[in-house]
Amino acid sequence: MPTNSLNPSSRKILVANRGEIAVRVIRACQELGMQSVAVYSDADRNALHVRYANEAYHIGPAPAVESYLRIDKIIEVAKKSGADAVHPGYGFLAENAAFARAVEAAGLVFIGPSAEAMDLMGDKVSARETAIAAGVPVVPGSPRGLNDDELIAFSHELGFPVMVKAAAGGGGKGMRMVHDPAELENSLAGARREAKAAFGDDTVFIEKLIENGRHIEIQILADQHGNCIYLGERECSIQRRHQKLVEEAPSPFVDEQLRERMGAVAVAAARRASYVNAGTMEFLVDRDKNFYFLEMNTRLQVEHPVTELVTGIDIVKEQIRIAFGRRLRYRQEDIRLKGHAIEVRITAEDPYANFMPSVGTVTSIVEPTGPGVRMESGMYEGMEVSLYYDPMIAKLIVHGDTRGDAVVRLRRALREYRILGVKSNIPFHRRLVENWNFQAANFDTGFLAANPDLMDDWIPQQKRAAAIAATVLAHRRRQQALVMVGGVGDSPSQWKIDGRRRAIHLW
Amino acid sequence: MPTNSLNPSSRKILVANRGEIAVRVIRACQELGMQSVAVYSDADRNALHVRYANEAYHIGPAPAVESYLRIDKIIEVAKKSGADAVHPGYGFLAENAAFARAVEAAGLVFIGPSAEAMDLMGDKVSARETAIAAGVPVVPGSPRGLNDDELIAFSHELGFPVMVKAAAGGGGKGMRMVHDPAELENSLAGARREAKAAFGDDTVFIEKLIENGRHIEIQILADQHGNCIYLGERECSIQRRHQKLVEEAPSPFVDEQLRERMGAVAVAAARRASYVNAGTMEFLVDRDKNFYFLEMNTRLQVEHPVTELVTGIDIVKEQIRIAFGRRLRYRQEDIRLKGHAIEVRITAEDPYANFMPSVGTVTSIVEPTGPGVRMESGMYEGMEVSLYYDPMIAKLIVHGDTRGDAVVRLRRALREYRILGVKSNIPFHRRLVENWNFQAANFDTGFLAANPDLMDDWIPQQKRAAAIAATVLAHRRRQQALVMVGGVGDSPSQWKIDGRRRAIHLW
Amino acid sequence: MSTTYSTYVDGEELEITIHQDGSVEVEGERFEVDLQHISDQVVYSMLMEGQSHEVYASLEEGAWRILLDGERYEVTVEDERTKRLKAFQGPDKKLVGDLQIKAPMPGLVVKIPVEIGQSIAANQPLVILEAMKMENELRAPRAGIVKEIRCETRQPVELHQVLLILGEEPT
Amino acid sequence: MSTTYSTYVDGEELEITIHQDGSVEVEGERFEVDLQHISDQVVYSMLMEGQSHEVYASLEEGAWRILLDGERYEVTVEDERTKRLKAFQGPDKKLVGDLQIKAPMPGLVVKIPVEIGQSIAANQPLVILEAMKMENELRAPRAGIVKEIRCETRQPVELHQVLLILGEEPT
Repeated sequence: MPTNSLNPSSRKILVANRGEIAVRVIRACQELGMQSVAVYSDADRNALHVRYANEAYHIGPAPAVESYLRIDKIIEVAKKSGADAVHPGYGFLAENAAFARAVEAAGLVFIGPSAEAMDLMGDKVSARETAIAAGVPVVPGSPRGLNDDELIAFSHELGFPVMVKAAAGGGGKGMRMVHDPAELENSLAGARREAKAAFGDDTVFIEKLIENGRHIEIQILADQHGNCIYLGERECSIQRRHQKLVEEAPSPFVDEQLRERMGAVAVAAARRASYVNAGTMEFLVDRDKNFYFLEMNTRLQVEHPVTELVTGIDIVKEQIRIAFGRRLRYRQEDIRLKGHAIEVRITAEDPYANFMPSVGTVTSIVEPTGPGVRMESGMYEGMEVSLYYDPMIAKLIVHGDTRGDAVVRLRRALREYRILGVKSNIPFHRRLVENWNFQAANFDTGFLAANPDLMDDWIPQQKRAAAIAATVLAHRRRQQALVMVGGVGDSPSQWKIDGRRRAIHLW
Repeated sequence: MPTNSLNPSSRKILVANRGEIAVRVIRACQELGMQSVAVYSDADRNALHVRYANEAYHIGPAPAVESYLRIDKIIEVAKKSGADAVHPGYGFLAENAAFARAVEAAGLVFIGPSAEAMDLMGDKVSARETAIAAGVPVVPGSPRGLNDDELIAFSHELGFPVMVKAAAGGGGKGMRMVHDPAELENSLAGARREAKAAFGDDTVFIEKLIENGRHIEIQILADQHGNCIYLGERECSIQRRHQKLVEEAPSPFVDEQLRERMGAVAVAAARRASYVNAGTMEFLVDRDKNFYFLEMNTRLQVEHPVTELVTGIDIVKEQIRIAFGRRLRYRQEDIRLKGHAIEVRITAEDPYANFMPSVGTVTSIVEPTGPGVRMESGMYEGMEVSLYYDPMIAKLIVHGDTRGDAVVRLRRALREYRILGVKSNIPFHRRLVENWNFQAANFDTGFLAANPDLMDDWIPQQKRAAAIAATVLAHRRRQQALVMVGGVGDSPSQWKIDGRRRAIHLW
Repeated sequence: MSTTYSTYVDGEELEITIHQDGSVEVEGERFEVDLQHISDQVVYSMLMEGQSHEVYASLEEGAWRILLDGERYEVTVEDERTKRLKAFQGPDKKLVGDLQIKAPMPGLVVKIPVEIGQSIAANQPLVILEAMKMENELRAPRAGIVKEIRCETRQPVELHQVLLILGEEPT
Repeated sequence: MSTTYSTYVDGEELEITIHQDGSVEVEGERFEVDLQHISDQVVYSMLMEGQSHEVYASLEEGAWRILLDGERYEVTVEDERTKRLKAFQGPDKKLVGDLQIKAPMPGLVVKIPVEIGQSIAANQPLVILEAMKMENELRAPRAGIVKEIRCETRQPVELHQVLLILGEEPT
């Protein structure tokens, strides 16, 4: 059995990120007895990651290009604070090989794969080539380095519908599904624009669109001693505009045999790339359980907690151990899945208004707790949700003995969850868990597009109760105003004062 | 594999309790798709259990004897609301056979053992007799019905030290450890007084005191179809004045062989008592791993979550299923322990002042979250902590892959936990997890008594940082006051106004 | 003395009377309502004939924002005086005449796929606004004709800034 | 202009100077201190030369209650004027003369195991108070003699109510 030392080590880790994932990594450092160093932009001076870390240093203005993407400043802070290693989280510099090289050049440990493996597997086109060489089936797609005209010609040859995809990055940015050949030119332009803004690289390529596929991915862990294992799969088919919204483990669609086949293929591809640390191979699986490699994420993923809950393995702690040269604590035969876990991403988007981003000050948060509920969040009362960063503000993860147990627990937890001050997508998730097809795990990546009316679908109407509550409150204010101004009637000025005192915005 | 129906059932459950355990049971009802009914005293109109339940009804003034102990009122509400069943939680009426009888007489299901089994196993003296008949070793003790003089004579015969124990109830109330024969009379009087106040029954008895024993208990589940299983053990040796403060599962002292022996004995005793539903057999285990039956708790226990975390079984849901006649979802061979769980009880007591109860308004709560952390709490901002009820206000439970993982996670979680407005024992727990003997699981029930200086033991002194923070704040107030009164100096009246505006009590 | 209000919730009008004893009458049905404040100015526990609801409430620009059991409602409450005043002022504005298309959030205009004078169908995209790294389409709330364009591509815009005026199609 | 304070924390006195530029000097050592408010009146984030501390603070009866990284401190801050005033008023009261034993919480007196005139050792139980279903012993803060008993068995008592006067032992 693995053991843990309680003695604080002298090791210090800089976390080159913000929000929930920075908090997640800092917690792992604390649990390993290591020191943590946070970095922050002007927008994040009061953020949780700054408060939870042992040390914190300012790295620039709010825009990420001037702070969280500034390799030079982050390296400077790492040296100044005496850090031994850097954890990049996800997003920002997590898949930037130049950053990994700069970290190593500064004599520090990069908690992730080598820059070479990142180059190879982080670029979607060369990752496809590596996968093909390792005998992994891939979706037919365009070769490297085509311009728009060539991509259009290639698409006509391949046949529509096709997917336009950014070579760099992830998170659904720079992706476009194209059914109508006439739309292709615009889609290429849009995808390039988004990719440039998000990853600083506007390279895109074309893939055959596999319709009604399920998005299923394999988590792998590899150490520096040649050990590589897979931690089962996650299903992330519930997507909106190619962004994952809900993830679960295990996939209700995957049986033990398919799991073993996909796991073996993922491990083979990772070995071929000499991959070390945590990584994820994403696949599209069709109705007949044929699977196609899509891309590899050479970093920790947003949805890693569902795998942690079903395997009992703390992936972030393993990442840190591996980076410091430790051997994996687990062999493949130690990995046994127990129960079922589901994660929902909480974003500052208004599901009643076509998921428009919402900005504002978070005035109050009530998080669900109790059995089988895990929260990962960077939120705090007083937090400003701005347009500078990703709208994902928290993750709610539930664990149950079966998928059914997990779904009802999720429903219960969503009922308890309140965020005031900004609009969130909690109402969307509440409706999703009531949907029969979701409950029956009868979905694919086209599910949300095929169910645009989900927000209207279900609602236990309490209009009358809401009307009564408002009327009683209005009545009380009126009575109060009557008393305060001596029974003369409701004075507008008094109302204003009263109103100002109560000025807490619900959304 | 067990499955879960998502369809809301028409079943309705009245929860005859308050605080964290009422919230826990209501959550289980929600996850089973059942309706829940809360009851509340004058002190609890705004409590979480009232807000989380589907329905809520007032049952009387704050003192428990006039509300939560009023069998008649609770039955009246159950009938009025159309409830099908009653869950008693722990404490209050949970081990009151008259209540179980009244519930059944009203045609409702009591979620717990039969009144007969409760009579037999709830009384500590007859429980001992049942255990002896089932071949379970017990600690030598006095027979039923002795008066004080006879108990004193019996003690002299048995030899000191002895324990004085209330026949009814639990939770360490009405217990006294007596080393000096001269103290026995006073201890008997004190124990009777406490027992009378807590359980309405001043019957006490004498047991041989087993020193340096460890408190280890076996959780059992039995259905109405003759199936009875044990869910492993919990260790609860960290006690203060016979009250459990920290519980864990599995016990670091118990090996597989001892677990099987104790489990078999617990199941045998439960079968002998025709026991149905959840229950716990408490044992004292000496250094040589001899174990002695102490008593049975014929109800859900405070510390049930640690068993839930290591077995994956939701004990409250199983209780409800069993009460409605369903078969156990698990056989003995399905029970496999995974990882390690530790619970700490959070009480409104001041560890800096000999654990004096603390009263006041909870003004702010920051609960730990993240991997492996479970909160069970009835707290809310604005809650009045009063002297009417038990000082336990929340439970923090952590789960890790090993005991070491769980301990470091507990330490991390305690660092994040803040309760403002009332004093809590969080600082005590923070010191406990730093104690080497606790970390090494080198303890017995005498641990806290033998370590009275634990509160002084450890502290990463930040006096200077605290002094600087206060001085900077005082300086700012002074500057502000100078500006506000036009540079004349700090006016006392202005300070008062400012002070009032900021009046949030930290403790 | 009882007071009667006209309460509007999601387009529905309810006549609600609050009686002297605190009970509430809605369309002839009478309820015991116990609405209690918790700790601060926004959260309440409401027991309505034993049914438990959690209510967050705030009054903004004359309308009550109510979060009841986690669901949002906008409620307007009018007493008789206000109602009479309103009757005098005439009917509510509809989606007629010139319509201002305002930025629902701060962001960057990345594209304006329409021109002045162009005929627009309901739901047609008018402006593409980039915010939070995503492109968001602002669509026409009804059919019309583009009368004015008040923003430019690559221009950062504020919350509620008018981006475009959608006039009525000449009939 | 810089200001110097005498700051007392857990019985220790520190001389702390706040300089014009916001830096803080403690016993000759100078620190960059960045103390930022979060959302309400009590919680702050303090960065002291990069070290991150979470601070909750409130001023009660002239003393700062500081919760720093979850640990409690009571801090008194005096400027020069206050310090001079205090010097004029004479030394603090010590545990001499008559001592009032007050109820630290509301509760019920269940036992008074001492009598008027009785000699008491430091730490000897004086009153047993039942609160929260537990019996709590109030012990003597120093040796002395019981001068007055101001409560009775079975009597409910309020917070801070004087229960007993502990006089000095005649020397």
